[in-house]
Amino acid sequence: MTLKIDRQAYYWPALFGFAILFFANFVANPIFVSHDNWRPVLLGAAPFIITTWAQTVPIMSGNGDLDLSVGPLAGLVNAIAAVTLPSLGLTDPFSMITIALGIGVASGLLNGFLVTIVRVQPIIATLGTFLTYQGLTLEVLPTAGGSAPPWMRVISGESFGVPGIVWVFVIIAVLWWLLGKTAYRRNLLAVGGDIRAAYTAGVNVTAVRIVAFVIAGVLASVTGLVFTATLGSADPTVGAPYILTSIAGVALGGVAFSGGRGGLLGAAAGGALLFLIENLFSLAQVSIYYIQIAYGSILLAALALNSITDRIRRRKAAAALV
Amino acid sequence: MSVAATNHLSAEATAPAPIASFRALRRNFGETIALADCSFAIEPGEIHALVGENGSGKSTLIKILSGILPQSGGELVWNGQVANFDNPRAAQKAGIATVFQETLVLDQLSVRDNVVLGLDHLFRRVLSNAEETRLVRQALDTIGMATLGTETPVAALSLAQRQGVTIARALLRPWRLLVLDESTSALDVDARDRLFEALRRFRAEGRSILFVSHRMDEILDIADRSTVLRSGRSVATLTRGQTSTETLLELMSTHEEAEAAEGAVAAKIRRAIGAPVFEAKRVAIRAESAAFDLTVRAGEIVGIAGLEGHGQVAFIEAIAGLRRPARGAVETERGAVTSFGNAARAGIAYLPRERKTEGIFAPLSVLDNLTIAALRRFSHFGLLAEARRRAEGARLIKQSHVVAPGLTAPVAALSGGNQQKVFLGRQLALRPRALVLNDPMRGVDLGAKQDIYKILEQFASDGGAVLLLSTELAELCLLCDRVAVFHNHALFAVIGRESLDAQALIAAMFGQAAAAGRQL
Amino acid sequence: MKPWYVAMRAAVLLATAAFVLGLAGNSGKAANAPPAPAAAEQQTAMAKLPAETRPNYDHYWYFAPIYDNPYQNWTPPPPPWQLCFNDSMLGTSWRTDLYNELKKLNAQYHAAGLTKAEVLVTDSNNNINVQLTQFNNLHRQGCTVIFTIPSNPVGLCSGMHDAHEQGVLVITVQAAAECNDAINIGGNGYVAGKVLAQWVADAINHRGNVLILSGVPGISTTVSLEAGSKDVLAKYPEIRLVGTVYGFWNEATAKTEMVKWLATHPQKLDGIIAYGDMSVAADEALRQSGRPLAMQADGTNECAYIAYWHDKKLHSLSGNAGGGSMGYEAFLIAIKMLFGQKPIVNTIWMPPSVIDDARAAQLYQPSMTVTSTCWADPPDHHLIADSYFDQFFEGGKPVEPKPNP
Amino acid sequence: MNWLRHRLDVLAPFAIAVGLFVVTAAVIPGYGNLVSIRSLLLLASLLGIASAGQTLTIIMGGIDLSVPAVIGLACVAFAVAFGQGVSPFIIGPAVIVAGIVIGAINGLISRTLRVSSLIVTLATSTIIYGAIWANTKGDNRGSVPDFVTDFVSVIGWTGPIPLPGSVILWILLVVVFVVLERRSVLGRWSYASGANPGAAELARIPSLLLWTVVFAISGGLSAVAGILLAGFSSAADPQVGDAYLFTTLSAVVIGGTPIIGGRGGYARTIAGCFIITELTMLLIGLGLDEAAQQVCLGILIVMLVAIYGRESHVRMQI
Repeated sequence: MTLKIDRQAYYWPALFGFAILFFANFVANPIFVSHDNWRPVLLGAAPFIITTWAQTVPIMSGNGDLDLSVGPLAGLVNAIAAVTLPSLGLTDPFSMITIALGIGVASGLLNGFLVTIVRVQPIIATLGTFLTYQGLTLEVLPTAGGSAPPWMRVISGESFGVPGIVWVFVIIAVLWWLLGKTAYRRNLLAVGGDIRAAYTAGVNVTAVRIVAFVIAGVLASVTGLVFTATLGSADPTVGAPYILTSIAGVALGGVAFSGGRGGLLGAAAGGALLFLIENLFSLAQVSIYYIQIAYGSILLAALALNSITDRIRRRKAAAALV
Repeated sequence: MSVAATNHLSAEATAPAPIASFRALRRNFGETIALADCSFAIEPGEIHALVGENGSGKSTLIKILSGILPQSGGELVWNGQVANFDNPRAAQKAGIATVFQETLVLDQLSVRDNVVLGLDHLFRRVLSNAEETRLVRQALDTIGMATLGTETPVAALSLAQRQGVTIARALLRPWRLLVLDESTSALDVDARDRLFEALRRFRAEGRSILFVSHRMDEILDIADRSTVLRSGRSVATLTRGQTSTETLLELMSTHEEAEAAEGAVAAKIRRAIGAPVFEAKRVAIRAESAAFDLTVRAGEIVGIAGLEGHGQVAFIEAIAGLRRPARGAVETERGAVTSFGNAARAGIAYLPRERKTEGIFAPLSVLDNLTIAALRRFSHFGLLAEARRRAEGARLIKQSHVVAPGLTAPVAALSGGNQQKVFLGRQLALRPRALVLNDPMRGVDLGAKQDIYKILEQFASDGGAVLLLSTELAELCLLCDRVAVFHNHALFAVIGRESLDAQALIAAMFGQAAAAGRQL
Repeated sequence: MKPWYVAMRAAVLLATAAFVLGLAGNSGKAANAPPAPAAAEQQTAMAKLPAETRPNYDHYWYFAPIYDNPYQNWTPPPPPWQLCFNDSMLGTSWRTDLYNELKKLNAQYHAAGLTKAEVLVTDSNNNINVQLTQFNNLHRQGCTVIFTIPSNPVGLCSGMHDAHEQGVLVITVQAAAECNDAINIGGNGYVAGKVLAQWVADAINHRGNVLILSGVPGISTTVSLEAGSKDVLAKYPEIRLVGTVYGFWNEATAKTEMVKWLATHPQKLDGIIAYGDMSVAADEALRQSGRPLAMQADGTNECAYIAYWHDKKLHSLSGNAGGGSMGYEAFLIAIKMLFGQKPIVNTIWMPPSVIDDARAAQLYQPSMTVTSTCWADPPDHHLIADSYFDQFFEGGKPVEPKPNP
Repeated sequence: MNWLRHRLDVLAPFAIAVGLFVVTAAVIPGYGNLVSIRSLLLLASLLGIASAGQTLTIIMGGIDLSVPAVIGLACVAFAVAFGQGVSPFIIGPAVIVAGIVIGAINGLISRTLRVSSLIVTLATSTIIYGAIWANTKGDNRGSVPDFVTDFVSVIGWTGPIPLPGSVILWILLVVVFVVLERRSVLGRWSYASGANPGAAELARIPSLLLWTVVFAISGGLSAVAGILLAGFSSAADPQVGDAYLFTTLSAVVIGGTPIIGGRGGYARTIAGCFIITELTMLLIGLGLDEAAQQVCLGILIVMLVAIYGRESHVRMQI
């Protein structure tokens, strides 16, 4: 787990695509890179990226794990942060962040419990929690409203000379990097690669998978806080769209759906790609009806690319087995 | 954990009390009883062999011992106390390291990651990278694989090397009892000898080994005592003096089977050799390796031998159309073999090596598993002529000596050996002119082996051609008219029946031309 | 199976079961009204308004606040002006009509050299977060005026604030902004809800069971409509509000939900208050469930309903501003301000446009069928005489040339 | 007891379906009446027809998230074309063929790229939605022939039978599918490749063909569902299928066909369809609002699957 350039790495296609689309945005409208445009752009991209990150970890743990509840959970946290907590007079950063992350952890534990101990297929288990969270959000917040406490300008505004959201990215990246230093990353890749091998080798596969869902929950709740900061309010419908984008982002990021391969770098690129496509179309005034066509086509292209690189990898392995 | 710790363990392990003992151990899955009544003890500092046919309960016993399955009844006494291991980790903590029959490795991860896997806690790592590398080297060295790069991804490893990794994984644990479940099947002769040396050293240190194998020679070679399981019961534990192939066969098999075995060994019908069924012409397995010819005729059984990773697997896969050789072509009278599909049309049926992952459809019925490859034969416009399909199924069951509760029973309910026969029956259902078999007897119990021998003999004498890759030399000597031995990704020698024996094969496998009585 | 494990699972099942029952118990009480401002505050707000328009602002806070004109110190930039349309969901004919009207009028002023050739447009597919990004992009692309239909009244505020500060005129169409950085033009959902409910209440002689067939739960339009209707129904002790079904302004969903609802609610249904384009589905559901039709008011002016009305000789009430008309009125406000006229408040509301049987007969044209999705707008696209707006404005130059819908 | 444990996954769904009906009938006055039952049958049949393809793809080890998109496409295309005067007997088949082609493409891509069909169908469905919008510009003027509307009318009759056509169609579909699964090459191939994808190719199963055909079936049936829903709502509406993304999935899994494939069957999905429909009816009957309905549905789906749809523990896979 050392930081060396790996030419075979899964994330190169994603980064390449990212570079291209970034340039395309710049061409479509040079304002795109102007300094005062960074903040809104990054704030816009944040939910795409962070929810994709959230989705990545369970998918890396394989065995069909995925978390359909990331979007709705983000929505729920958004509602609670902007409506419930202020009504309880809890608007200081500490309690808000702890409670939000607490909800994320709880949700992760619930999903993990359902998937690993009750052993409901992940797609169904998280479909259940997804519906539940959406319902709860509507109970908490029947209509858009609420407000973000002033301190959230740290995220939505500029802080220390850069858009505050950048710090959110940095903190998550650093934590993930630190996690990579621990045994967890190896355990995660093992469980994702072949759960039977991991189990017989003595890995606590249940714990590994639950933690994966907890990480997803925490990142989703971070997204919820970002929503609150960006919108300065809460909207019960804000989370739902990010279920499918997060899955698409993971695919664009070159993370293997079979598990065992991936990381946050590719996922970030994948999530950002979705935002950039979207942004490009609105900048270029291309009729919005074609955005979705572009989404789908690019997604398919990415899948094709990944599977080709995969096949090359596999052929190398096969040759070795001669 | 480091070597110091293991020494410390072995020091106290010299107490006389048995390290592990089983008292009337029992396990059942629903109605099916996998382990009926198993009682024996493993002393400190002994190599204890566990013999028995597939389905006799060996694997179940090992799963209980290594914390994968809880027992349904009876006691497992470990180091003086009654123990119930909730999971493999608990068993390892107690000092039991197991190498399972299946080579459970992770392709994406490096050799080092694969070997140390499971030592860590959820987050906390117990070893630094440097220590890990050192210990992994050490462990690999004990089985003569010190040359293996610790950072190479396992995806690039040969099957033998992969099994080496699993063994190293077990050796790295601080163990007092090492369990080897059919773990040597993929190892080549050299690696296996190195392993056995190591086992003897461990025994000298006062540590114990529970050793499962279907190879009598291995058991007679290193086992101090042997416990025989038959249909879930421990029928006897023999000391080294008492152990002999005959007694073991006697004990583990019901009498008919034992006789059948001798029968088959005795039987050596001469078959009429007919026209070529397929010919490998100027075939080279790798671009740089030498090209060669090999012709297989109707009515003959041609063996394929070689040390693991010397190209023999690639060769039979080329015959089956699964891969293209670097140069040359495989000719049949119905044209050249270029794909798996047209190999079938040319009458070549292929039996893959891994029954579990490449063969059996567990939830499906015996009938489905037998006929799935030949369904088209029974279909009118996509609909199945069920009566004809069942008739064919019944015929195949007879032809391949399958013992099954019925055609509609799920194949998962069958013993490993019978599943293997169903798998072979599926190939026969294709009515092929040639059978290409990739180690069909691997990890199959004696009874099933005898049946498979009969099937092959029958197939050949009915005018079919058989290309049989096997890692068991005795078997090759027993069955084959000729054995093609591979060395360095090329055909090294073809040994005819007259000069066919284990020594000749081994010599050829190690590339000693003179000794092999080489003839090409 | 270990005892703790069994116990744990049992606990979980019990907990969930209890939870479900709890919800079943207290559901429906999910009252969801923004808090009413203090009486004094209401009066000062109302005081700002022209007297004759005040009824249109009844319970205004459900839908939008009333502030002083945020653009009081705003001086319009010199032409040519860049007009922009920041939409949340361009996927309906109502929105398309609105956009086309804006383009049409823009062309007129482009001919006069006053506006740029194109109207920049964005669509966020109802994703408020994306809409905010697009809004920010727009005002960085040099828009003079941004017409917007925010998918919620608060989400765009940060963007609107920046735009406002940088001298961009923000106008919300048939929607509202909670923050005082935009001019809101449209109608008051609460009043519309009241009118529809009042008609139903009268039509059933203030006695019987009434169902609300609402749109999308949790958006301010629906909330204000429901609030208006409920307040009216509450006045009549003998009227029971037997349920609220959400049809998502979508015939299929509306009919499915109605069929389910009817199957589980055998009691007689006397009146239905629908909030647009769903009453035909409701009728079919009733008919196919072998129920007598109920008195229906539907907040729409879709040609389909007018045709249905005509074919079935209904006695009904409906009303709504079509996209084209709203486009015209919004454009009118914008152009007035670009000519230096200043509104006295941020929220400019028209009286609800009501279609009764007589008006429906007028609007009906043979070309209309129960499936045509056009909007039965006044032929001249004037929901109300332009002069109505003059009482909201002061100063500035008269608009020249006049926009021609 | 043992027998029960073995049969539980088969019996439980049907038992629950019946139980739910009894409970609802007991809790809600007048739920037992004929119209309610016919409503239930109609709504269940619509869900059932939409879930048929989904069941087969899941058995085969795939999953089809493009069901709602194809439904939307079929609904819009059919209603718009008919509205413009095209004969329903031309546009109907055309739409179904389109569905089949889309499905076939899904299968082809998933198989040739060897990527999860979940993500492939996700991609294709976004493309389909985009295509619908690009063509209609959000302005869907359309209408539906009366016989289609009657086909999906709660009080519709089919000849002498007092049931709407879609219910009859559903019953036929069940028969066809059960035969297809048990007695056809395609069916057996599907189960096999779902049970052990690694072995399928080596067992001479033409996977590419299989995936193409099965997804094509799914696409075609989604298109049929789309036409029926056009009749049901008598309007052209691209969003009409949205409700069917997760309901079809839940119906299949609650019915007892595990998402991993190789087991189960359409007969079980029937139970799933009834359970889902009855659940929503019960919740509406209890007067739960939108929010509470979602919460309960979520919890109940998970609970039902937890009761009998559980995956095997790792230790059983070794």
